[in-house]
Amino acid sequence: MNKEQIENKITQKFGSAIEIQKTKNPEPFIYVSIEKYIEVCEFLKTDPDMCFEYLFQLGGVHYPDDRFEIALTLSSHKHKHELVLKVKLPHDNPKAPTATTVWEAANWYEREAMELFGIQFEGHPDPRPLLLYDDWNYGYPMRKGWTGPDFIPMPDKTKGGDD
Amino acid sequence: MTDVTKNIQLSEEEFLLNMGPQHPSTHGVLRLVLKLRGEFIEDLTPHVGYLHRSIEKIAENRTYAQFMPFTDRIDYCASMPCNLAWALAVEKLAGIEVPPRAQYLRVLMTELNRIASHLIYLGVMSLDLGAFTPFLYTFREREWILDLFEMTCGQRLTYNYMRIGGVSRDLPPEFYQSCKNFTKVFLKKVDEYEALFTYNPIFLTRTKDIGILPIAVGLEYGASGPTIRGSGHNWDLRKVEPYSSYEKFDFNVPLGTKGDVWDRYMVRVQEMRESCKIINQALDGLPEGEIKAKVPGVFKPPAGEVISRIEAPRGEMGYYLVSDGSTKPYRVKIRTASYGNLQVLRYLSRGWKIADLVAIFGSLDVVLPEVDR
Amino acid sequence: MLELTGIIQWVGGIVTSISNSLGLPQIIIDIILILLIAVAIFAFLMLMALYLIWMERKVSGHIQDRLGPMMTGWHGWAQTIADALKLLQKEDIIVANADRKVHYWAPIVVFTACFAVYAVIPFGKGMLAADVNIGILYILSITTFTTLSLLMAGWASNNKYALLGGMRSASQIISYEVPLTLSILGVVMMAGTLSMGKFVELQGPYIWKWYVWPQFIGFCIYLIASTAELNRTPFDLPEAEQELVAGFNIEYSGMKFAMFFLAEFLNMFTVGAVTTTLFLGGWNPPLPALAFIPSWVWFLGKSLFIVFVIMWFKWTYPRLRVDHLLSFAWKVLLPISFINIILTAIGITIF
Amino acid sequence: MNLLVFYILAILAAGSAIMVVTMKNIFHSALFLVLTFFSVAGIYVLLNAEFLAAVQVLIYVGAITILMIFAIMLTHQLFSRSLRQVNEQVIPASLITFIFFVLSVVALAKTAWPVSGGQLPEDRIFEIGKLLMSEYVIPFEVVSVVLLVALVGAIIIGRREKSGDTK
Repeated sequence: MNKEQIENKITQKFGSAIEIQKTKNPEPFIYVSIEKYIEVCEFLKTDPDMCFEYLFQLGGVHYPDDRFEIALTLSSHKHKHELVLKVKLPHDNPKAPTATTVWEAANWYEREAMELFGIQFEGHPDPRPLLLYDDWNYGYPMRKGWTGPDFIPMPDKTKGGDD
Repeated sequence: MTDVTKNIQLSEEEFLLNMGPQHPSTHGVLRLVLKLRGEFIEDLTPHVGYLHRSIEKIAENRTYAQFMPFTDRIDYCASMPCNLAWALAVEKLAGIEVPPRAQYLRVLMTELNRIASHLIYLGVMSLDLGAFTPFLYTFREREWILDLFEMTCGQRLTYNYMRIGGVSRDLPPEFYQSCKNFTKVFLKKVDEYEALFTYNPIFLTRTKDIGILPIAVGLEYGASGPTIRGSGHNWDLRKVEPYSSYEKFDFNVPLGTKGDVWDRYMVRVQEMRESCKIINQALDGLPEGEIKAKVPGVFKPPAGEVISRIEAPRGEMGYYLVSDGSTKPYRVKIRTASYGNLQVLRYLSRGWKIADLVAIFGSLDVVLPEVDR
Repeated sequence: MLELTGIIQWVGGIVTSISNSLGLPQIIIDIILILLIAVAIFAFLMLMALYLIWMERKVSGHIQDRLGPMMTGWHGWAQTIADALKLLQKEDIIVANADRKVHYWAPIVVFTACFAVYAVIPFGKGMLAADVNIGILYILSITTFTTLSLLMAGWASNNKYALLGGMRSASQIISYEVPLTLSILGVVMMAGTLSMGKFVELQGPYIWKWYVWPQFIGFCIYLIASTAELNRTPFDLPEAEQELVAGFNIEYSGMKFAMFFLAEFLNMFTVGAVTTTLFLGGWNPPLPALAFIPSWVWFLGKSLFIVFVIMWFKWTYPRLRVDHLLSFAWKVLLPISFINIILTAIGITIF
Repeated sequence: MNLLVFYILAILAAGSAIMVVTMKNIFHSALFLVLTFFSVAGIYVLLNAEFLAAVQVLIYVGAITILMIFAIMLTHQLFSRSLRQVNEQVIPASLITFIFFVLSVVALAKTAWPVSGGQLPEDRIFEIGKLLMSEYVIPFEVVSVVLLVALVGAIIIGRREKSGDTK
């Protein structure tokens, strides 16, 4: 299946929830509305024509004017095609349902987006920080315009802790 | 980190063992909290991030060309593929055509680096299984590859060899003969490693039927590269969506059958042979011509978003690159192979012993800076 | 004459005559003589341990296509001496929650045990400190203290890795004790004695009369089982670096660590010495014509050869897994050693 | 000299036996038990029973105590917990012990210990082996059957616990 066919099929199925972006981008992608996000993911994974069983990556993007999006790159090893799926998140409180129910691989990617961008993934099975250390409370470093303190003291491990 | 250990419920016979962050077999700084019953692993929680250097954030403050040396640091065992993936992403964004000679040189270097990386895997794997000697043997051969790299780009570990639109330098005149000798000698050395390992009864009992990864589970967790090919899943980006003129090379994709530790080992050993084949072809068929396309000094690619994917030694790696049309990338998301491969560890190691965990973890060939970035 | 027997008698004679002239009672003379022998053996063993460490480094170096220590002295001969001096100066760290007394005693126990074994080892013609009639049984019983000390070290360190290492070593050594003892039984049956001196006498300077030929199965089992008892690769699970970091000795530093380390090498030499005595004719030359080479040279040569073989194992093989290790002892070695005993018994009754 | 050694060994054996019962840490108790066994083995040596001494060390130190320590290490409740070695019934216990002590002293004093004359045989192990295989062959065999039964029983008990765990 080539890209047009995939796009047609999804548009037929989900209609207004899908917005196909074909601008000057070399890489065309599909916007999906947040309400239908998980539904579309499940369809993409299970439909025999789609079969996107492999989540290549999932990452947050912070666009100007404080718009958050998450971008998923999916690939189907069966049909050898790939797709970029994007979700626009609510402005004031970036929040999305978790995709871990569809792909286990989303687990760490979502944890990473959670701590670095402050995007909340609802229903995530293990919402601990992944890369930053546990006492980190200097905001979400990957957001644009984040200015961290010049000097961040090492967490004091001598107090308490059993490891 | 204390909350992690406190939330785990333990029964009478179970206890927690903290493996890492400083532990000989966690290959860098990975912390595994093991819930053990005797020596059996009931559950395992990996903690990563000890090497987090926020390369993605750094990328937003560097120009496209300036970011190239940082990609070296993503995976220090195999820097060339990281370089290559970045170059490919930017070239795709800007629509730059890379001259054929540069493409061949890129293939040559990535394949040499693939061998070097697999040699580290082999040595470290043997070390994990308690055999010290093969480690030094593999590093002896790796040394030769590093010499070749030094000859070409002056660096031994972080090469910074690729450029946007090509490569930084052409091959020195003595490279051809030295590399030819290497491939000839190296094939014999691979046989030597195999004699030490492949059918060694102790090695077989330690690796056969240990840590079996079903294809479906591997895909679900995002495993790639030799890890998933060991299970018999025929997926190699060099074949599926060839980049940098890989379609012109004749090579096989070795596959395992069962997906155990031994299969993953075997796939890598075979891949070294295949890489030798590719290197020979690249050396013999090296086209004449430019090694770098014309790229303006102040490089401003058009705004847009691209994905680049390559088959790095550890599996699929790639960049998700968002450009706003300025000289600096707007957002770079780095997808590395170890990230997916490490997620499988929890599934693979449950129910096995600590000794098996070491073997399984070794067989995934995870490089931690790649996970933490 | 290069035999040391004369020297030993000469020294003994001098001590006795001096003591007699001083009018010391017999008991004091005995004690002085025993102390002299003990000090001599101790000095020899310390040198031996140091040089075995050097030998291990050289052997591993050459197996691994490198040189090993080269800088300190000719081919690095003084390397371990330098290391020992360094270790002596090191701070002795005892972890806060360790069981201090047990932590302190564990290296002493292991060192004493491996030293005590040498009371019954015949180093050469007339060079046997105590020819007790239960020699080999004595060795077997004394070596059990090694297990005890490993358990003590593992427990006292208050470290989970050390504990796992201690437990592994205990289960491993107990399991391999059985085939080890049974493999010796074949030799004991043929010789009809337990005395180390008698074993050597019975084999004599004829290579075809050595017990290694009729007891070849026993010899192999003994070598495998004792490698396991030594906790060396492929059986080095108690200190498996990649799993348990260093196992039972993880919390030891300085001289206490050095004592474990030296004890390991001394035990290795013990295995070589016992194998030589039981299976390779002890200090006897292979042919009577070769008797011009002193007996202790033969003994050392054979023992060091066995030590070399054990080192060779270490630098070639990967490590076994715990359950494979134990099932190998109980399911493979044990039945074979029983078969060996039965065959030996049949052989003895026929011939 | 023998007497001196005997006293040292006897004090060691008795002292460490007291430590076994009074130590608060069960691991230390086990270690003192080793010392007791070892001193007893020393006394055997003094009595010219080297074989018995070696076997004592081999079995009691090498196998039994090690197994006990192993069990202590494996069991979380015993591991690193100090035990109370004295309870409320000190007086009755010491009374009973004292009575038993007096009785055994009396019994020891009243028994005539027959001393068989003559030298010890040169090869004592050989003689022990002969006796075990001829005069004492039935008890010897019975003991091995008992051990076998105990072994099988231990395996059965161990197995049952394991299957109970998994359900």
